[in-house]
Amino acid sequence: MISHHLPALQVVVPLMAAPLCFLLGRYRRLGWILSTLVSWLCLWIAVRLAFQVADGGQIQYAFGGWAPPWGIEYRVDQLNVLVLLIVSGIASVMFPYSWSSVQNEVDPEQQPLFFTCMLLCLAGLLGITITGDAFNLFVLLEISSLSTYTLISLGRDRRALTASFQYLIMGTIGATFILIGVGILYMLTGTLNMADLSDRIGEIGESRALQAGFGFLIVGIGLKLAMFPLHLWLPNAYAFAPSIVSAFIAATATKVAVYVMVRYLFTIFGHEFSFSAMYIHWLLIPVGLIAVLFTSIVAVFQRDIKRMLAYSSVAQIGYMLVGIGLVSTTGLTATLLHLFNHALMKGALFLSMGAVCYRLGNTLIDNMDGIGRQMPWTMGAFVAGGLSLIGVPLTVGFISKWYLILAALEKGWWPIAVIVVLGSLIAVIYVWRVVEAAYLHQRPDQSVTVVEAPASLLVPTWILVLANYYFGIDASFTTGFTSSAATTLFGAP
Amino acid sequence: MNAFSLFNYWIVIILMMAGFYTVIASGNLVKKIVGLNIFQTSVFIMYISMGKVIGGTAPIVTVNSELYSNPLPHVLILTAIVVAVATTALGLSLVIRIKEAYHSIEEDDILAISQREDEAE
Amino acid sequence: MTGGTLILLALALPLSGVIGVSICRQNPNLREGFTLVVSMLLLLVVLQLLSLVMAGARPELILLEMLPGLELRFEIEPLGMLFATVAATLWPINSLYSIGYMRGNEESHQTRFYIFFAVAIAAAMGVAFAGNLVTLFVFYEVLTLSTFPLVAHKGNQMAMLGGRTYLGILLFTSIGLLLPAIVWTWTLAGTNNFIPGGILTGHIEGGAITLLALLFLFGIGKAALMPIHRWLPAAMVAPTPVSALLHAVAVVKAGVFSVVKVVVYIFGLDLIKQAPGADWLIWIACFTLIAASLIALRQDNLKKRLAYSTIGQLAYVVLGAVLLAPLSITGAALHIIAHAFGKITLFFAAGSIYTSCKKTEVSQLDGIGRRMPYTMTAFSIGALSMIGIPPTAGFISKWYLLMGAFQAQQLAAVAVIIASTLLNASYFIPVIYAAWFKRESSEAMLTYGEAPWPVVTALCMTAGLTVLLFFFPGIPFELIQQIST
Amino acid sequence: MLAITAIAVVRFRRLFTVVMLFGIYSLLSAMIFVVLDAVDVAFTEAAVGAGISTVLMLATLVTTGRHEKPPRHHPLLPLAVVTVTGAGLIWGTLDMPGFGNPADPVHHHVADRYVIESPREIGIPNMVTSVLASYRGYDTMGEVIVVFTALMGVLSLIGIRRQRKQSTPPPENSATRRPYPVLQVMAILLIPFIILFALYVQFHGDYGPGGGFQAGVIFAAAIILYTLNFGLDDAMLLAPPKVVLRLSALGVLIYAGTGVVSMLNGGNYLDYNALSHDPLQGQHFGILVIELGVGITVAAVMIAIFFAFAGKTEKQ
Repeated sequence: MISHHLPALQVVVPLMAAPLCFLLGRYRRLGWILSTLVSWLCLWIAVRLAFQVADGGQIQYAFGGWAPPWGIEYRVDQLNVLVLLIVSGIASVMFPYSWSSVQNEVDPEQQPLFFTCMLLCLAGLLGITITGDAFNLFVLLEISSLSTYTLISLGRDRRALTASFQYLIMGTIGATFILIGVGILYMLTGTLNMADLSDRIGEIGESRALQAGFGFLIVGIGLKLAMFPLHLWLPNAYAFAPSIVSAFIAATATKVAVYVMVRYLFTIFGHEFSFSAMYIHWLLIPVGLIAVLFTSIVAVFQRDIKRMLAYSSVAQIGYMLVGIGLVSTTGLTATLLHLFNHALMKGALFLSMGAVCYRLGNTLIDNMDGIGRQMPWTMGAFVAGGLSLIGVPLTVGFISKWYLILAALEKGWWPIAVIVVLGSLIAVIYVWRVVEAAYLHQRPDQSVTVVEAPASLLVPTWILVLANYYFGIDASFTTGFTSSAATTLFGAP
Repeated sequence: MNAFSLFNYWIVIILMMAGFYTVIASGNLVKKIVGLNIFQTSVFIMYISMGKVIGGTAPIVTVNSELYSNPLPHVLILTAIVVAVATTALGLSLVIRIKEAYHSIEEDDILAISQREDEAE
Repeated sequence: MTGGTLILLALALPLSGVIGVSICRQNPNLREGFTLVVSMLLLLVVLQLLSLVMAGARPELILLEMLPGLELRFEIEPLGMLFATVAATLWPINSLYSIGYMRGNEESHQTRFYIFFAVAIAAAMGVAFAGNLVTLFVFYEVLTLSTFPLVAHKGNQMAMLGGRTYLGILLFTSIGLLLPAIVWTWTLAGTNNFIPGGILTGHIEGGAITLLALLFLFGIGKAALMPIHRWLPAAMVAPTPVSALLHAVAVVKAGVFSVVKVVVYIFGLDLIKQAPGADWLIWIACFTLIAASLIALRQDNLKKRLAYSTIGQLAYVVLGAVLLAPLSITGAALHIIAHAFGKITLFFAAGSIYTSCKKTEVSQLDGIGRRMPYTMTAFSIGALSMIGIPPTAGFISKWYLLMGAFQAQQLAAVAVIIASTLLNASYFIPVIYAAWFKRESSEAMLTYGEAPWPVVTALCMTAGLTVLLFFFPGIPFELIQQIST
Repeated sequence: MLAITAIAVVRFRRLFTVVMLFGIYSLLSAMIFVVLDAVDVAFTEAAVGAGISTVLMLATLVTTGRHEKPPRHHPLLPLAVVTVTGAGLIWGTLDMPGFGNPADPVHHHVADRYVIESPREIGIPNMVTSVLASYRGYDTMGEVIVVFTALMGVLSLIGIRRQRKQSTPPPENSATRRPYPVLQVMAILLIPFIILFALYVQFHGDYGPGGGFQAGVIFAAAIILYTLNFGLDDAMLLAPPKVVLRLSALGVLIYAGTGVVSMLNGGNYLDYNALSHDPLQGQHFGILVIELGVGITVAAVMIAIFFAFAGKTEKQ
């Protein structure tokens, strides 16, 4: 009986845990334990769903027993079960990590709220991923966004407040754009269910209103996923949020937004409309490439490593956009792979920075001289994650770069391959700066001695690092999943 | 007929753009929020307009009516209004905190202070 | 034991060395004993494999599949076997030498040194046995990364700058040029396995061949073709055993080995011949050859001179490969070995001098031959081999290179080989002359003698090997015959 | 009319005026909603846009100052962005289906079933309520969560000021504490009616316009009115923040719990048919319960948010 309800439980469990966690109030540790357990439960559900999908294809779940398109339905297929796995997997690693980190960075009074918001954010992200209803997506998007704004504002630096406010304004504009887009679609088709929308849009054919709706949706989602040049909110938000929050949203939130983009382009509008009629790839590819080059270079000049990683994230999103823009199964596979892989590497990198922040109080590169000796495990994790970011073989980064270059060459668009490679090389530079500071500079004499971060931080970090290598060495699972998802997206009308 | 039928949407668009303009052009944080609200409210009007059926009545079943307006947009907008007020509340509380931290709610001032802090790092 | 198990063993043994060394970090004797034992075991394993390959077997092993069709795959062919044998032979000797050198100079972080050394050897084995381009690339990168801590071992400003150049150039070329070349090959041929006769025939033509060849040639930065040779002199900041490892055992050899392998097993000789501007590849090698020798002439620092000499000698190998004649390929392969033994002897000697009297410049070596007779004898043998004078291994390889150049009817290449031989002579002979026949300058009244015994033993062994190879070139020869047929 | 107000908002620099104008704007749009047959929406917009939002904005203004500085940079770029967006939209409208035409696709397909079948399937006349609470009940749950999330945010940002000890004398100049006897009496007279009205709206939502959300807001309005007249401390005695906060979480749990119960009874999540043997009765019951959850959460959250803002205001 449970297995039938899994799609609903995937979201409802964290959603219900949130108020419970809030009610626990003063018993902060209990709240943390609750949220950790919930995140594990979510992972378990996601894994179960993945097996179900692998066995029997799509799963549908109608809320309230009302058949779609009248009711809201959840629809799990190969594409979004992958994203579910990412989000819940990352969460199940990050939640255990959060306790120590949060003790250090967030006021005790606000900690119950913190965990509640983390749960809400998790629920929202899972919901966005799993839902099969365009408007429901908007509602869940707002849940995750509002909780994210809150989480970011909990950063200790006062600039966290302005970062959060900026994100709030940009994010709400984005959400409103999406709302307008969904409205136009609804006006034209009379339905909100994604599958149903897709059928009916096919029937309408081209119309200006549809094109306007398309435009609004793309811009709206673009704001959410920090598509260059709509990324301005992101670096500060990631830099000033509490470490665990940076790690969590960097690894999940933008991924979910990319997923939504893919969902709209391929499932709802259909690739024929998106690419043959709207030529969206002529937007995505240049934007992606500029993002790769420009933000990578900006990243090189950052002094705060968290902000550096944030810029790097924008660049990585550029890769994903390029992958979509290549309009081929291989390109889409590369995007989806990178979706998964980037979550792993950025998660590991941000977590290791969280551990640095735990000991040093900040993540400025100037303060990190020589800490490689004092925090060998932490910095080892950073180096390992950095290698993955660069795309050294045996890491996940290599796999996604490989596919992306392959897709570009398949099309014969070798300049894209060149820029992708160039991006990797710039990544070498910015990762190298940290390595050099941490290992090759001497620790200044007057500075405080730091010791290795506690195991509660290190273990989750290393789990992610090892995942980077596991999925880099044996990529058959991820590639199998993503390529068949990509084929389905292209194959199904 | 056609020109009139679209007139409603056009007004909505003008409102939307007024709100949108306020959001991005205004330097005052409170005013940005006000703009955001106007922007969203105008989107609500758009939704409700599309739900209207000429000659229909409010979607509550009564004996003497056959034609009802479309209830679905109403539901969506009810939800959206709530979302909007939630966002507003959060945004305003951020404004209050920013005021406490920076003693200003003008974007330019805050930017200047932040920049100085960035450089001081 | 089957070939596959042996391959696995050859990879795992050095890595077990890593574990052993880190466990025994408290006890230096145990630690270094462990390294020696492991290196001897590896030599045994490799010799076992050698006998298999000589008998015509081609052991292979598929470790795992990263992506569909993209696997970590090992397959031993004669060329790789040759490279592996050289590396495995030199590791024990080098370990012995390191013990003397590291202790003699009281270097810090010795455990780290042995650990990364073992990793580098494992990576070299991986490169040698790689059955496809991706595997080659993986181990190539591991080699780069694992040698970085060795290069920057001293940790001072100089070492860091050198290390940065080293890592920067090697990573940039491999990711920026080699990787795209590999992916390109993959898209063209649908495979990236090394297959005799090449895999690209029929998939590519015209200028694209030249472009791809150039990508490979420069992408394999470890081959140190000009203008991407800068890392090699920069890496001279490393302790001498590391330089020996870089130059003779693993790194540069991995580079030229990869070049030969790509030419033979990816392109196939016939394909490159069709490429427009194939001659240009030869010119690049020739230019590097002459230019490096000229620069070497002007270096006073002994190790720097050796470094530029290496760049020149590597260009011989590349030249042999791109001459595209069966004889020249034989020459190239032979030169990999000959240069390995000769150059390691030279570096050992340089390190020996540094250990006993801290001299690093050529101009300080007047009359040193009488103080350190063994060292300088070995040095002289190594230098003769570099020049190509019998009875040393260098003679044989240069002989085949020359014949290959004739076979390919590249008279210009013939001229270049001869000219560079003269240049080699002109930068080595003065050193030998000074060491044996000049008088010691009077102000240096320090008394010093030979270096510690492990150092001397090691360099005598390599010098001996250099000479032996001249008289008994049978085994490498047979192996190489298998390539050309 | 709306357009004029909106543009005025853009032009004015006095933030107080801007906010008041925004209130008017909200009321006007509520009127438009009524004209367009969306009574439920109008109700909400009036309560929220003109009521809660405006009050919150005013409260913010008290703490932050009332004047906007003249902008220093030229508004060309934003103007361009806005023009392009607007033009895009207008271009898009050109072949939109016209306004109010019953034959448009928007009114068919999905909507048909709501209009035609809902009285039979759900058994309540207010279609908006049946769609809201049953067909798209999950959206509404999401909306409750959004409100709850906002509360989390506000709490973490500004928090609710602790209740003042009774012994400390109230500051004399506090604006909110200045007694206005007439107003106070009026308020005392009004508040019971407001609460009564809220309860009516809450439970009458099935038949007329209204429902949990509107009721919650109105209920909150009663408390807010009380606060404005009698001060925050007294109001906190009336509605202790602790209780209010717990209630807000409770409401969410009631809603989500209903879904779980229906799941346990063998239906899908939020399938009210499973709540009782008779599907219609089940629907009735389900809607009643979840509306209660909505009402409790919304009221509690609104009160709590108001307390938080008011607490800040008093400190100044």
